[in-house]
Amino acid sequence: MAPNSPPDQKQGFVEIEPVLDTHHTMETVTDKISAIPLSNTLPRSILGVGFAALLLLGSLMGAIFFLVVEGTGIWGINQPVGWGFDIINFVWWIGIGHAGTLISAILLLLRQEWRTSINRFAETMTIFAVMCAGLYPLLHTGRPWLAYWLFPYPNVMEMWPQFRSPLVWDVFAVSTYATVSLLFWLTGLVPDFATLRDRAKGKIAKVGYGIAAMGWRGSARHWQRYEIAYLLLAGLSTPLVVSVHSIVGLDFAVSVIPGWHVTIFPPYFVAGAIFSGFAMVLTLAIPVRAIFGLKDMITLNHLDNISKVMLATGLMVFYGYGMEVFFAWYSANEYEGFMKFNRMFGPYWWSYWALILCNGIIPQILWFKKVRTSPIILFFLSIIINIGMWLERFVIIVTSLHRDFLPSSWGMYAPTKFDIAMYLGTIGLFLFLMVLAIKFLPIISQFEVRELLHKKQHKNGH
Amino acid sequence: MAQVFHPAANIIARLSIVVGLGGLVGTLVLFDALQKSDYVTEVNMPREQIVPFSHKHHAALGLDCRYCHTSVEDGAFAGIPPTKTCMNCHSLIWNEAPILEPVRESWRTGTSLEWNRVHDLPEFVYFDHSVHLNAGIGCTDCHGRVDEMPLVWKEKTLYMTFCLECHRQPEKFVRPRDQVFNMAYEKPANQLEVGAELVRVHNINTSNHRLLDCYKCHR
Amino acid sequence: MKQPTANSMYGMVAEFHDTETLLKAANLVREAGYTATDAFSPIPVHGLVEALGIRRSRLAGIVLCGGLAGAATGFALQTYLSVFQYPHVVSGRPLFSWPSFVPIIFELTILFSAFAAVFGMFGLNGLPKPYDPVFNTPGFNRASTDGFFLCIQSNDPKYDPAATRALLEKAGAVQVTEVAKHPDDPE
Amino acid sequence: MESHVDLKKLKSIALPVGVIGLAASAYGYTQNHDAFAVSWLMGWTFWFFLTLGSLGWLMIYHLTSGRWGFVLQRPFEAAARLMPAMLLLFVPVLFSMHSLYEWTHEHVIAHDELVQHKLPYLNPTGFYIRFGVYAVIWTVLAFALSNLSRRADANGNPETVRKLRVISAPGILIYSLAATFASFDWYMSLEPHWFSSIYGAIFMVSGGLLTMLFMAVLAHHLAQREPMKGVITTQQFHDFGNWCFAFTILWTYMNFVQFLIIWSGNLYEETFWYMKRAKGGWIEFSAVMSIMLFFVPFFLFLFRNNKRNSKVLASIALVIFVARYLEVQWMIAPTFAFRADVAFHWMDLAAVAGIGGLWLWLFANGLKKAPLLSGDARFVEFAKGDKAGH
Repeated sequence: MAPNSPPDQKQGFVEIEPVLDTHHTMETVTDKISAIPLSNTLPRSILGVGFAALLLLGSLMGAIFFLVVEGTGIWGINQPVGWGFDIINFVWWIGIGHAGTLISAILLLLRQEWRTSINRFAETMTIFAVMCAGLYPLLHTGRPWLAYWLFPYPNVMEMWPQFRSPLVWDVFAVSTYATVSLLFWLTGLVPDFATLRDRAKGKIAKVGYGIAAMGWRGSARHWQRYEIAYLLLAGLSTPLVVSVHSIVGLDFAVSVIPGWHVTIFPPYFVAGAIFSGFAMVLTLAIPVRAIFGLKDMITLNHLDNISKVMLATGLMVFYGYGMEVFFAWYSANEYEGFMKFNRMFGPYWWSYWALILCNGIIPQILWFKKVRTSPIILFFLSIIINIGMWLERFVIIVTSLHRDFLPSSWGMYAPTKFDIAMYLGTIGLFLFLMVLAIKFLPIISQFEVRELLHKKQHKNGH
Repeated sequence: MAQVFHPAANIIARLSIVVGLGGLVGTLVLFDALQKSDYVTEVNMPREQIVPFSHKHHAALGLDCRYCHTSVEDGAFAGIPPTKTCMNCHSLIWNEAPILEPVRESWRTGTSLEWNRVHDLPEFVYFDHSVHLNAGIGCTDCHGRVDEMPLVWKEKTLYMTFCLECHRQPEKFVRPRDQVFNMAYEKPANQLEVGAELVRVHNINTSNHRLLDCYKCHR
Repeated sequence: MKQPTANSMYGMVAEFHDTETLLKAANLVREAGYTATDAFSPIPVHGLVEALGIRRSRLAGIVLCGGLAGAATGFALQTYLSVFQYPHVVSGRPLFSWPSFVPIIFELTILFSAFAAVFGMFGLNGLPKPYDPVFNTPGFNRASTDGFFLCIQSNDPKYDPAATRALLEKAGAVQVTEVAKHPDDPE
Repeated sequence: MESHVDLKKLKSIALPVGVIGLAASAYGYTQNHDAFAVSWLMGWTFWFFLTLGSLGWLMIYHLTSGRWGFVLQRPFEAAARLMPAMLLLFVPVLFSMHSLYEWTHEHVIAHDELVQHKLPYLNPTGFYIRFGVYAVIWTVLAFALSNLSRRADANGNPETVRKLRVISAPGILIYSLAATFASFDWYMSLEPHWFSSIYGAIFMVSGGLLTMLFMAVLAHHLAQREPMKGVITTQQFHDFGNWCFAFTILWTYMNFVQFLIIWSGNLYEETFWYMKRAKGGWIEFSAVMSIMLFFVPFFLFLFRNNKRNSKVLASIALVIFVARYLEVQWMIAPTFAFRADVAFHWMDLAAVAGIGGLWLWLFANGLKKAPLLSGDARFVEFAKGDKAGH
């Protein structure tokens, strides 16, 4: 049994609902979860989302086509704002991609039971969000087919990446993160693929899941190594998550641009990433649990816990904003001071105050338990936070760049229709892949739910 | 429960990993080999020309490089001779050889001969012949024994890695200035000592790996 | 090869209802001196490997080696390339700019460790192995839902169809089957 | 009640050490006020970390309800309740402000535009007022939480646990803000020109780490006797070890990114702080510090067996605990011209031993005032169950 968690319900004050309905048996939980991928139909609402996503995917294809034909000139970036939507959305997606590994890894290490029913969901989200994120720097190179130049490989130019550049760190960090998240996700899926293989009726499904399961048969020897590997992966992923967004923060912070050169950037970026990642988990999980009737597995307890993490990380982000303001003055650096003033009262004043509203003020309603256990309010709040976190990147990037040291090089930034098409397109790609995942994969980790159920039912048999 | 897979699937599964990994590595090795192959680099492949001009023949006659490539000592570009240079001799000798008809045609009409370029650097590279000659780099260091080539071919790839070879350690290659045009020049046995001295005499600044700076060649 | 009957048989597989009986049976089987045993369950069962007498896996050591190799690779790669292979001064930084090498050293440490963990685990487990004779067991598809199985393989020196079956039945098995191999199974 | 034999021994050593140390410090004060001020600030900081860190851990524990915290609740409370005593020991710093803080010097203010810019924040009146605010926040939190849980022992009311949470959630927020600005006031402003926005976070992590190392040592000794015997199990020690491991990494991470950002930016307004720590023997000191505070604990805490054996864990934690004084020294001493070269002043030892002796003596006394195991309703079963079981 999990030694780190309080014996819930017994005292009647700790938990709202158990994290798992203990009336289930191993068979009923497995039935319930595997019914989604093994059935031939999808609920209409999901199909609708899939169809809408497909349309947006078309807009992505169009945006990429024109980009390849015309070059990055079709985007809104120019001097002085040389980084615009491309990096804003890159950071936004990468941030969203942090909740998955975080939920899976850190909560596994902390032995939090409420992790179990949402980890698969969050990991899946991570993979797709990282894919969306990766598109931006890839396309921003202008010649995506030469992207392999970013890696150190022996070549006839004897040219190597510039290892002092944070952008090269990013290449390593993001590709490592994508690889390790994928491995973690696939490792978690193998026993579940075996379940689907054993339950599928059709020949194609049987063979397909059979190949994916790689012959998993639940052998005791295998489980032993599996558990060690899984725990070690969790232990490795935790610092990895922190490093990835820290390096994204360092992309900015190691420069000397006022508003970017801030030592608190790395940890505050990490907190922001977790904040937005959890918000995205809520945005997706709340409708899914309603549509597929998974309220006995993704319970109000889960929503409450996610909300608490969001409240905590949101406050850390707010602390970061506070430190930025304080040091803009305390540093006595006039550029820093001007940048902050310009951020608040310059042409982009609306973005700064909207950010404070979305990320700082509105999430404070999470102090109330009523809010934390109301799926509807949480759903809308999670969308507000997603918007707020997007605005944060907009503010950091655009308002820092558009008026820097030389007034002669000041300018404004606005996205073009291609920027917007591309952004909507990545949302489409993300949703489309999520729909595919819901259709073909067990969206809740079956073996872990069975394990948790077994733990809960055998509490005293330990 | 019925088996989903035949026992042979185990071998197939393992084989597919080996084949997949092997295929990946094989593809990378293949691409690398291809890029370094003569087929891509055109090294050792004589280039067809409108007139089959033989450097070997003309050099054997005792013509100096600079007779045709006049600007090599003080210009970035070595220079391709105008038709006039050919006609200096060929108005008198071989003046009816059919093989030289394009030259005479060019002379009559005033349109230039269109030679096929053999040593073609990419546009983003700035290369200056005079600098290299004055630093003591011989013609043959990059072009090979042109005096022995009937039709000219590339002796070196002219890839950046080739340039860097010398930019890293010029003392391995520099020769006395009066030996620059010596086609048959042989490096002395103590090249490194001689070279180091020549580097100093020729004022080649190698401090802080300056010859490796990007802007040396990419301006 | 000499004993065609034993060779065509994979072993004796017993099914149990829950983890407790499986654990008890595993202890019993180990105490009876069987070594070529394995258990199959839909969830990791704690204490099962000890009950079967399986040694703790050395996977953690492999992962540590992977991590050290990753760190060494990251350090060697960046140092060699920046200091020796192409020494190149960028914005006045020293060639050996160790602070800026740390992020990539870290990333490669994690990457190599993760590879070691995942591929090490699958490799030690002998996966992928889509076919396994144990799948011939009737009702084995429950092993990935709520069935618990214990298997004594026919290559165990103590294997004896009748005695083994009796032992497993005594241990509380719901069902005991002697499972045959696939005719094409080479092992 | 429970036997506290080991605490008696601790007290019998701590008190004389404390008295001698404090007397020596007092003598030092009369000899060289400047040197005394620096040494006192360092010695005080080291032990104040334990009090402040304990308060932070206490609130984290109430918010997350981890089992690791249940067994440490009372030690945390006892340490946090030393807050008024520790704040009182800060008074010598208040009397030494002229020795410590350049921004109190008239001639510096007159000629230094940057300091002039910061005067609205960096001025003695503000410093005193903020000190008062921090003192009130921390003292109220420490006593509110510990009194509440002691009262719960009497009535065993689950409602108390809820109240502890309700206090801790906003509590940790204002605690962090106070700690952040305290770190700016007391340490960052030693170099009035220098600034780093991650400083407050590093300060809190240092405190948390030092506290957990101390608690790991303490827990090993407590676990030898009733009532902790059998309650602090291998799993708990593993958890303490993991916390130490995690905080070591966190501390290194934060310090490293601060260094990396400043190193990469290469602006004199920030780099001079590190430059002072890169000459006069401080570069070697920095190297030793990073070995002792990162590499050594990292590799020792990496291995599971080192964390599951309480004796090994306690030995490692004790060494690292002592070594962490290096950070305090590194953070404060290089600022002062007369300590620009690494030199250990005898008053450093006097201050850290004097305040430490006093702290440990008070702590041991405080620990006896309440049952070592709290009656926390969340863990009633646990406190009974594991003892009977294993």
